Amino acid sequence: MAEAMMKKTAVHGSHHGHGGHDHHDHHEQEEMKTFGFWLFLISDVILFGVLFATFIVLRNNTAAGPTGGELIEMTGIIISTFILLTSSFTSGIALLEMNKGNKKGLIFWLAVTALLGASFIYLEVTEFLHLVHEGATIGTSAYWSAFFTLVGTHGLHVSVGLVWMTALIIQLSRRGITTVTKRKVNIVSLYWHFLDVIWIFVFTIVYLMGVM
Amino acid sequence: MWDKIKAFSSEFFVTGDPLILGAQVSIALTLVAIVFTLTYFKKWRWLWTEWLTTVDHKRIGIMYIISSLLMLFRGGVDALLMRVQLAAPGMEFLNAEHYNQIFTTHGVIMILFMAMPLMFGLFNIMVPLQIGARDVAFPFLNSFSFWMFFFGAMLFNLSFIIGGSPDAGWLAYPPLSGLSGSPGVGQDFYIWGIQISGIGSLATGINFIVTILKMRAPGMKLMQMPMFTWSVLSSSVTILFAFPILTVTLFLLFIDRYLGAHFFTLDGGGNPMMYINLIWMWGHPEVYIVILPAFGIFSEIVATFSKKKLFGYKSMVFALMSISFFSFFTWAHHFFTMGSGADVNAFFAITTMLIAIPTGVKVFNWLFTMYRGRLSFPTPMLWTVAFIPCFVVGGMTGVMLSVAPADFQFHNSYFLIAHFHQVLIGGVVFGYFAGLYYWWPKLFGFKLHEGLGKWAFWFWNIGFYVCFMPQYALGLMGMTRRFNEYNFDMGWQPLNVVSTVGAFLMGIAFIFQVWQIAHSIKFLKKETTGDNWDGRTLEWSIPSPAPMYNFARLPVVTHQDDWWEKKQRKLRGEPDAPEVIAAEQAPLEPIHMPRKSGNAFIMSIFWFIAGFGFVWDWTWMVIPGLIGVAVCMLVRSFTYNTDYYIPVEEIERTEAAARGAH
Amino acid sequence: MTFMLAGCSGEYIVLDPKGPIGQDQKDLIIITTVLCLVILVPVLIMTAVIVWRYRDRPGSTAAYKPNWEHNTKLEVTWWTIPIIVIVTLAIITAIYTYRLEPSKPLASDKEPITIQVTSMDWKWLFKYPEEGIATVNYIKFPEDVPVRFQLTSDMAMNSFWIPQLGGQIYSMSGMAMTLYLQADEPGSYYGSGANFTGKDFAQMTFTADAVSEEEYQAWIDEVKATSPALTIQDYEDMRTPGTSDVKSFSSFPEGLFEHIVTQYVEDGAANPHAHHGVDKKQDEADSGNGDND
Amino acid sequence: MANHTNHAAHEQHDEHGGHGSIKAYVTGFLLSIVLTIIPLVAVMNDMFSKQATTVLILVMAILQFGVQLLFFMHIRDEKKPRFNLIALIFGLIIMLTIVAGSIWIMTYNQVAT
Ligand code: HEA
Ligand code: HEA
Ligand SMILES: [Cu+2]
Repeated sequence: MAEAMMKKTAVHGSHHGHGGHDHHDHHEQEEMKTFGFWLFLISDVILFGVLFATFIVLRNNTAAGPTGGELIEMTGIIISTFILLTSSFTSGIALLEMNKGNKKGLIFWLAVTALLGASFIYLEVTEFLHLVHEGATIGTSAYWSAFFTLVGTHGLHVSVGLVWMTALIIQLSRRGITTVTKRKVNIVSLYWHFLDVIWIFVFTIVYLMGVM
Repeated sequence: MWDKIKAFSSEFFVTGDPLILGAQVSIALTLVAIVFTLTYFKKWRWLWTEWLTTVDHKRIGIMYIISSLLMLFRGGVDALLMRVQLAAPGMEFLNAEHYNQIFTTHGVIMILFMAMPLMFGLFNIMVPLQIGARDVAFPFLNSFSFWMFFFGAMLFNLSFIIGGSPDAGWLAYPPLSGLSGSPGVGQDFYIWGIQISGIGSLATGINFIVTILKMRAPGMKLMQMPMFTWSVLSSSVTILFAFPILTVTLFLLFIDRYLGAHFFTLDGGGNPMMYINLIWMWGHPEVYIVILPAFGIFSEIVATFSKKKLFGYKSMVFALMSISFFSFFTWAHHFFTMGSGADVNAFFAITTMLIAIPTGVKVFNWLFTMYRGRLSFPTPMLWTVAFIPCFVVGGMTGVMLSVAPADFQFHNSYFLIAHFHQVLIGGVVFGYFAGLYYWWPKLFGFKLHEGLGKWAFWFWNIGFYVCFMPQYALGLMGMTRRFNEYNFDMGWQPLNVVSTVGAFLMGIAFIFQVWQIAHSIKFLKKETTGDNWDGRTLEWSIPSPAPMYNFARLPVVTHQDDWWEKKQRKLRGEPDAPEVIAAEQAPLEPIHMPRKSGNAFIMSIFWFIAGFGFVWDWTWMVIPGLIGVAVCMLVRSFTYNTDYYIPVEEIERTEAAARGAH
Repeated sequence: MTFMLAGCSGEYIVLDPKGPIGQDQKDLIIITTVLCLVILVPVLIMTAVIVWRYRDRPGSTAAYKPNWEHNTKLEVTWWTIPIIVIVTLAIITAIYTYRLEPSKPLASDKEPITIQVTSMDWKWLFKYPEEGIATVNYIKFPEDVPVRFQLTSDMAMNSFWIPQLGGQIYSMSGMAMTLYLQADEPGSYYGSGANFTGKDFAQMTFTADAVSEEEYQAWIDEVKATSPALTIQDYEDMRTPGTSDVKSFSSFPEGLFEHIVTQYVEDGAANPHAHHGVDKKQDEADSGNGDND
Repeated sequence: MANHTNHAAHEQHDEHGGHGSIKAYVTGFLLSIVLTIIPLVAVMNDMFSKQATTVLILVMAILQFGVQLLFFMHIRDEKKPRFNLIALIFGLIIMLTIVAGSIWIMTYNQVAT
């Protein structure tokens, strides 16, 4: 926004013509968007906090049905954990490529990240199907309601991230690395790291403590 | 076939009650009339380009305010209906089911669809002007927020004529609100109406935090911001942390109902108490979300009409921030009687009381702003002065409620009802009215008729005390809330009659306000100075109503109450600081503005469609709704051409017209 | 508010306690009111005086200091005074909170009697496990003897409130809460369900009669002699939503209360919806899962 | 309090553009792997008492969170005033309050199971 730029110039009492402003202008606006997104992530922290609280409070309420420890297959979970960790890393590499100005590298690593994300989702769906097969659905007991909602909400976030990354890859290939696309990549990778963090806690609290 | 249709429509439409039938007919007639008028005067295009697609914060603000005043009317009519029933419980003016629906919708509408949007309206209109910005940080998101609120509110209100209203209380405790307690669709309307508008509220919170932190005029330090802006910041921060809790809680209730999950059900290991715990984690901060901006408004007004600087600026800021922080640590005071033991109760009782300290500091600072001032009493100031005693009494009764063992006697009684109406009406409603009267000229470029405003003021005030003071007494007489009937032996009737009279006095007050607005529009007295109250903050430095870009040149701020200081310097013949002068004399430059967009409006309609589908369990409707939402988002993501420049000539023309007027 | 108190006909039952708990709560209400008034009254007076004195009028002699915006002494004062009041209040509250913890037995040389309370849609079911009788929408107990109420709910959460004896406690399904009350003098006290449970919730008022021990015994004997027994079928019928008259029963199925508390517990494998058997899970309920006394 | 943006930082920001280096990412990645393996091994092999394991795996999760924050999300690189960090800290406090408060309150209101 124009005023953002004028803030700067006015504070310093200097006035150059407005040719050079556009860049600053956008820059400031993109920075604002990143900050706004950060705040959104914090609201998401709260959102997951509530889901975790619910899960913990209801964790013993299995209504004489199966418990998590009985049904959870850790192998798949461990694999998906490492997949997600790796994808967090590759999304960082994508960022590095972007800062080097390497559009191809950026798109490549984003694609790798998205693929890892997709395999994570695939494993998650498989796990859910396995659980349903074993007789644990969202309606089985409070424990499973909380389980599916918490894990599923995380999975939903990852899926949204996938769509978003795909859209971004298309935009990047069309427009290249600009202030705007740069900000978008920054935001998406922030989101991705955030989902990784959430997963760590899902992994610890739902799975590790579940099988303990 | 016919039978099927008949069976369906008897479930779909609310039938069988003359009151509701009347409402249905009148709503239908109003809709027809609106469509006819728009078509006849060829206003559809105007509506679309000027309003539905606007991203201008001032227009969005106006739309918020109009909708919220309509909702005040709806909620107020609900209140009057309840009061009639309670004055004469034997008459069965409303049967039990209706009564339950009405207090539920009254509570929801008043807090979520009246207080919140009125507050957002004031945020929108004033914050950018007060901090010297051309719009909010994310204008598109802002229009999205509005339309989400609007369609959420529409969805909720629809339940009145379609499907049946929710009737489990404004916070809808399960299992009553679960499938076992409320099998009808009313509760789903509740969930989706609030959910959709809640997403909008969260977005607004984020938007204003960024706006305030990142878009202040050059030179304006945080500690130089107007107090209203501070209060918006504290309220927005509270929204940011509180609304996700609401979203999740309602979502869990929804999957209980929709997918047969067992979070809050009686069977399957569900625990309804968890809902109560969660909903108040949002619910308590929510009441501070709505009161904090009112505090900000009072601070502005009290300084302006005392012709004196706000006393204790720093402690005011500190108090605001600590209230929003502590508001997250008190939620359990709403269920002291849940039997969570003395440790929990003692802890939450004490955290609750702590809030009285910063609140008290604010009260004293307002008093000492007036002290040694020169007070004048136009309507905004009248509301402010009336607020202080009213809110202090309401706050004190709040403190009495916070004493856990005493609350065992107050809980769910009319004592509680009286407490929260006193802080909600005496604090929130009075505050927003004060702000509305204060900023009206800035908003529309004309003043409101003072005489009628004073009538409204007195009716509201006297009506308030007549209505709610007896309710404290009723509480001590053991009358519980949400009773549609009571036994005459209890001796509750006389006070209930008094209370009802008070409610009608407030109804008359509201009529005065409508009249006042109509009258002022008819005998339009243009406000041409741009600074009709001799104001102190930046919004008064520009013409009324503000041009679409707000500030032709962005001001450079050097002081708290910058505009006032500037006027004082002029009086004293002192020059402004060089950077201020430089900014003022700089040549005009093209102004960068956000482009209009219909996307937010359309996306919200899709949300509405999805919500309506969820309510009726119509997957065929849910899916296109959600797909529509996703498509709108993607379209937006692929839109790069989101802003434009206003050329210098146009700015010059607009400025000349505005300045030339005086 | 005072003028209201003086002028109206109703009875302020909250302020007219007839038992130790209610008495303590009344004291507490009065203490907090006084503490609040200590601040409220000066604030109201100050408001009136300031508004009057500094109003803008021709020839006003009142001081005008447009830039006076800070005074450390004053600000410290109004941070300190509320802090002192709140600290006092906090201490008092904490003491009373522990003293009046509802599940704490009352000091008395008499053995408490137990009444098991169930809120239903929309009636109260009371059971006297020691006497083996049951009533609906009516209770009677001896004066001067602590009464141990065990509260649960058949459906939605309600709240059990006899204002003149003491404050309310929620009755919640799936758990049993405990509330001790005592009447110091004989009388007929108003009781109600204070938490909304749907359509006819307003009809859930009941009477609590405190009588002498002899009268109480006589009443028990009479109920036993003249009233019908409460069968499981009666109980199931009662579960259909609706209001009820006052009723009494000479006996009730054993473990009915425990059954109500645990009725939603699934017994696992066999049949997830078989929660109508009365006998099962009694032990668990007795051991007080969810009972916090 | 300072003005909202700092001009100098702003200028310099353009040049270095993004943050982090390959070294930081690799370190972060390795740390996160290690921090995942430790609790995994501890749990799968039942190495410690239940309580000790709980503490251990929670500590590991928190460290892991720190690693992501520092090495991947570059919370350190923020220029002053650090609104991002402040907001995050507040958010975490509220989040912890929600979790701890719910657990505390709800221990007294468990349903019979
Ligand atoms: C704008 C809304 C608003 C505001 C500002 C408040 C403010 C406060 N509220 Fe209120 N409250 C509600 C809206 C609000 N409340 C609603 C809607 C409900 C019920 C919801 C429902 O159940 O449906 C409710 C219910 C409610 C309860 C639950 C009671 C129950 O269910 O049994 C309690 C208990 O602690 C409480 C306490 C307080 C306190 C201590 C304050 C404090 O913040 C007040 C602080 C202010 C002052 C104290 C006055 C000024 C101070 C001084 C002059 C300084 C010195 C004072 C002292 C030292 C005492 N409120
Ligand atoms: C900001 C919030 C807000 C506001 C402004 C109000 C305003 C009013 N409220 Fe409300 N109230 C709540 C929030 C609010 N309330 C909440 C949250 C509940 C709890 C709900 C629950 O239990 O779930 C509640 C509950 C509640 C009850 C308790 C019901 C019960 O428990 O049984 C009562 C009873 O007197 C009441 C009365 C009133 C009255 C008389 C007004 C008046 O101020 C209204 C003023 C009137 C108007 C503005 C009318 C305008 C209309 C006209 C002018 C039309 C004229 C038509 C005719 C004369 C026919 N309210
Ligand atoms: Cu509260």
